[in-house]
Amino acid sequence: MTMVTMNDALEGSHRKGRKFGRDLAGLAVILGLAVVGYLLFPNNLALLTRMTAIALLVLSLDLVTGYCGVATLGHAALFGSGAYAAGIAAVHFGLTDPLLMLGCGILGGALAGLVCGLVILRAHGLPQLVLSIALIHLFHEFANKASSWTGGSDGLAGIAPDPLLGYFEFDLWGRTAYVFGIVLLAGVFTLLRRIVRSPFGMLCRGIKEDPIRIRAMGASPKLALMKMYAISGAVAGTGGALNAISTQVVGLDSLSFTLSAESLVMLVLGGTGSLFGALTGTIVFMFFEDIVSAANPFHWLTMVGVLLVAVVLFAPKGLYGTVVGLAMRWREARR
Amino acid sequence: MQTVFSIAVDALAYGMVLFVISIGLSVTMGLMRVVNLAHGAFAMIGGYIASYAARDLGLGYGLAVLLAVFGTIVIAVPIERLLYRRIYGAPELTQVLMTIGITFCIIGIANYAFGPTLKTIPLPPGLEGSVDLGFRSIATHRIFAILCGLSVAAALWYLIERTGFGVKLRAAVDDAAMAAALGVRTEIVYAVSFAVAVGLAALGGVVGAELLPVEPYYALRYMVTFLVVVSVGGAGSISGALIACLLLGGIDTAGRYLVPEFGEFFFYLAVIAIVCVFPRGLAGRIR
Amino acid sequence: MKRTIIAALAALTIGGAAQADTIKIGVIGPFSGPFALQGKNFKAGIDAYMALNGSKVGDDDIEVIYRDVPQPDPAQSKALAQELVVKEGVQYLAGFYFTPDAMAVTPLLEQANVPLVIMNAATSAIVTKSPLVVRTSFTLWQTSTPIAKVAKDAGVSKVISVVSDYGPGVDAENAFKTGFEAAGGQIVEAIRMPLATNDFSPIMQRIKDSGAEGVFAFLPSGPTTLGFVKAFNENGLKDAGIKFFAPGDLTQESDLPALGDAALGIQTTFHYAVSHDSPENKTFVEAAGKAIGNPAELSFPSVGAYDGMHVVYKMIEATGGEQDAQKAVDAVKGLAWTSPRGPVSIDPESRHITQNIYLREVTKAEDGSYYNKEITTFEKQGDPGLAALK
Amino acid sequence: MSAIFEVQNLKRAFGGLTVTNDVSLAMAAGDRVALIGPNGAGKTTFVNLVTGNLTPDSGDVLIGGESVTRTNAIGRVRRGLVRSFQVTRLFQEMTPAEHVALAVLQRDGRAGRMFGHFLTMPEVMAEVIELLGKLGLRELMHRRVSEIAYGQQRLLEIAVALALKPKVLLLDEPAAGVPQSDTGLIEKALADLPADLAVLMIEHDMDLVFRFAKRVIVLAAGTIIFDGSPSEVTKDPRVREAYLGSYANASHAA
Repeated sequence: MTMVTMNDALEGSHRKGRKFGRDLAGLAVILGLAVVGYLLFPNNLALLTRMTAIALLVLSLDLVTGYCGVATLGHAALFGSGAYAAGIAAVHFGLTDPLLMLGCGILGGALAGLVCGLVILRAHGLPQLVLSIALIHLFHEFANKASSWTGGSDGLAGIAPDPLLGYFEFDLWGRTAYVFGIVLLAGVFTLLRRIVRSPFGMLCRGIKEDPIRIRAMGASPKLALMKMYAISGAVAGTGGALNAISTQVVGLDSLSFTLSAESLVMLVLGGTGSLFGALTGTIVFMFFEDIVSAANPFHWLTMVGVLLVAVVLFAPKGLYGTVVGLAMRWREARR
Repeated sequence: MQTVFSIAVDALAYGMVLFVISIGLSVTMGLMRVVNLAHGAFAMIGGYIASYAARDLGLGYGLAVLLAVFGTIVIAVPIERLLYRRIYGAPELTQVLMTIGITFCIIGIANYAFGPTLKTIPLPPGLEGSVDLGFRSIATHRIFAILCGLSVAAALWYLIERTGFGVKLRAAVDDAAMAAALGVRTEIVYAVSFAVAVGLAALGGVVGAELLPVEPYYALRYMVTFLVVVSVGGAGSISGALIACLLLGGIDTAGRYLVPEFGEFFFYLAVIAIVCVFPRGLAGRIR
Repeated sequence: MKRTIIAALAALTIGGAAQADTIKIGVIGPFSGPFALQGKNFKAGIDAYMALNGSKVGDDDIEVIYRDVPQPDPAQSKALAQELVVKEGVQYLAGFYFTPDAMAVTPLLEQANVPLVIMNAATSAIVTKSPLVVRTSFTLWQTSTPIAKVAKDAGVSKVISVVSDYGPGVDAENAFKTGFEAAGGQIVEAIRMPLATNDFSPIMQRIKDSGAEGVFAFLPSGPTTLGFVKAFNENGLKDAGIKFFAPGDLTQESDLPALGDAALGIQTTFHYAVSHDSPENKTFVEAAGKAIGNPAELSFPSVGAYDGMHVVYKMIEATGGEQDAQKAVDAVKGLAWTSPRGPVSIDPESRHITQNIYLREVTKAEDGSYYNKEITTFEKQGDPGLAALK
Repeated sequence: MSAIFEVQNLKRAFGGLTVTNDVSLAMAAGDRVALIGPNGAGKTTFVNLVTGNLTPDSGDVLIGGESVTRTNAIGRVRRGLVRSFQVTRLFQEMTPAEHVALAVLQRDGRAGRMFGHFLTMPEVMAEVIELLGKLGLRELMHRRVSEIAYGQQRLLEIAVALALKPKVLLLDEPAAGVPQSDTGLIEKALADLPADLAVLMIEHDMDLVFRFAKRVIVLAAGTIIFDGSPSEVTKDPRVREAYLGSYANASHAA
């Protein structure tokens, strides 16, 4: 897990003024993609919204895996907790305002993040992976058992969010949900860009490389990682809440090992340790899956497999990481 | 008291089946340091070959097992040479990506070649039916699985601890560069170990098929179980894997008997507890 | 986002989207993944119906668009349904193997003005979620209630219930319990085991220790069924004379070759057996077998899909191709016809299918294959689960 | 003289083997002390006991007169006891500027800040530039650590320690692994250490010890066998016995 944090490596050579520009550029990229998506698939907004929600999950995973070096195959626990928190708030407590639901989702995700962090951070490497797997199964089983609250395997149906800001309805065409999702993603992305470059982000990258060194500097790796887990939970919870609001149903799949593993695959595919890598991975994976499964539903899995193998062979730092690596080399060659 | 015995017998049988299938993974993960999520896929290939040989070609069970083991190795060796070799020593996540990709491919191909239905491996008459233990009866093939597990454990122990190959393997694991300098051809050692691991996977796939039936999603369905068992035992340790299988088999079996509705909780809470107490696996080996 | 566009009829018409006389039906089901076989059966049933009844209703061409949801994933299901309605302009939604996927779509129907014909998902409550839902499959209550009577009539008065711990399992348990206790039997114990159970020996031990004379079981069809039935035999329960009762999911035809002798003698109640003896079924099996490729893979979802198509065709007839969901649904209320499974009708109130439930026993045919042999018929069964909901 | 750093009767055994036996020493601000000892003398254990990575069976560790025996490693760093590592522990993917900035921010309790960037914090940057400049690393401040020479990495290790503004600095073989040509740089850096800082250096290289230390402590078999001026150390019979004796034993074994 020593993928290079491309952005940050580049960063050192940058002057102050350009960084603000980079933030704007990141925002512009997301909004640009959103507009392109809208124009290309005006009738497929529901799927684009789903992609947005998953992108939030993958970003959240990148925070702990890419920036802190935590190996986890159970990150959907945070996403699902957010989704269920938002859904339960709406169904059982009548909090149907989308922003309130979002708040519940963020809170639920952050809490789940703390719980997961407490357990997962107790080990490293392979055992850590196993702890995360055990956790996601426990979360899943818990939601299955608490069926009077969660609807169990039938799913939590009957979530009916109010119009956003009292005006925009979450309708069949899904425009409100899409715009809502993009605004959330853009907001979260901008916030995360600041966090990963802040002193705290630097501390986390240090922890990823050498926690003992960090301790010798008088900082507590555990504390920092717990903080990061809470933030990660809030981000994943945002994705979960978005999912609950836009689809108006929450299923056990949102707390599943499958979703966790898929999000990890997307992240590694794009490149760990950079927020753009997380976005790239999500978009490429979901589009690729969409295209090949449309072309051949029975064998799309084989093709996805081939894609993953090809990425490892030809773009070992992930798609985004490799592109940035090439760009850097090119720039250096020009110097 | 009878119940306790009964659970113990079930636990032993289940644990040994887990052991036969998982021990190959312990070899790849512990000795070759590859997080090989495609392990289940190789076990599945073994199962398919055995099923095809025994059911469609009408060959004997023993022959089918042999065919399965060697057929799987023949399929796996080119994969090792082309793909796995690139990820030795790569970051764990890269290995995860590659081996998941391989798993997906194998599932897709199996689905295409054999269809989505369950495949069985007909047992020879000697392994069919049950044996009466006095207080209960147990399926004969389970006793067979227990014996297989014990012999695999013994053979592997002998191979690693007592043979020249084992010495080279352990040397290559501890310090590949040093071993190479001493004239050990590490890539051959690795290839052979990989073949052994895959062969064990295939054997496990066949022997365990009564419990974990062969179908295309086998490779994903049980992936987590294998991974958990190996890590709890401590990757690379035979005794660790054996203890882990028996322990987890016992916990699982007892949980399913005593509180079936909370069986999953029971199992995974135990896993968390064990990993927290023994972060390096039961065998306590460092990485 | 797995999806499949298989234009049943005309890839041609996709280009000329303006053509008003193509009516699109969106079908969502598991066409890949571990449940792909069931999706394949959906498609086989639909293809069979269209092969036998033509791909036109009146002047209108019928086009079926498939979308793939490999495992229960309500969010995905809803997104795909939205896409089908908004982008593809489907007038009918159909399919749905899993309950949560169907539940997710019900809130859309009214706004989309689209009826939903459920071809499998078997939880009673779905039809109550929207007045635009019609179901042509079965519910677990429907198939599990009669077996309670069978058990009692077989002289078994103490039964242990063993089900997988998820929605349908709980439904099956409740249905059996209600029916069996009403018949004067006693449920000595009710066990819910995790879905991911590999080794059933401890469960068998529980059954043995409970002192029950019979066991009622429900597991999702597939690999676990095999393990369960084998464990039942190997642990000596069969020899001990413990009777085995289950709804027909356990002995679905596509699993029988793998189950083999182990399944012989198991009695199940279900709405459809591929071996059902009627001219309608012969025609159906022949057509569906051709559509699926390998007739051994034919199973119950195919008949749900076949009859679902029948209902959709009737709806199109009644509305003359206009998009009017309420009118379409009203038109099929009370509709009765002879399905491959026997005489059926749509209950006007619940919009669920009323049908015969058959008691069957797994039997070996002369050619060495296994089939569900129908023994007794329980005629015109509604869905007792709806009553239980109230 | 008030001791800024004190160790009193420190004891630690592993199983039956006493590795640190009744070790006591005291240092005042500005002291330059070298701790030497043959292999297996218990230096590593001693360092771990002092830094808080191991707990002693008995005895006390005091910083500025205050007991830190029950304080963990992190707490001791915050109280002013900072160490460097025998084998550099640096973040390979980060720059020297980031290293020092992180240490500065951590010292000021701002390493948890989730906004801003150190490059835009003038007071942090001033310190970073000053420190790196002093150690001759200014030119390299934005290169990745993996790209700079080992000798310079050792200097960075010292820079990170200094950025934490310690009262007591524990240097664990600061020149280990540095090519002969670069030892001059390290020596200069050591000579330039703040005058009021108490420095305890663990070192093998006797040249360096003699040039740097005003006082030498010899540890053998877990006990202090000598504590005095560098000029006397080689004459001490117990020291000779400890060093030469171990070689005699080694030759027996060989």
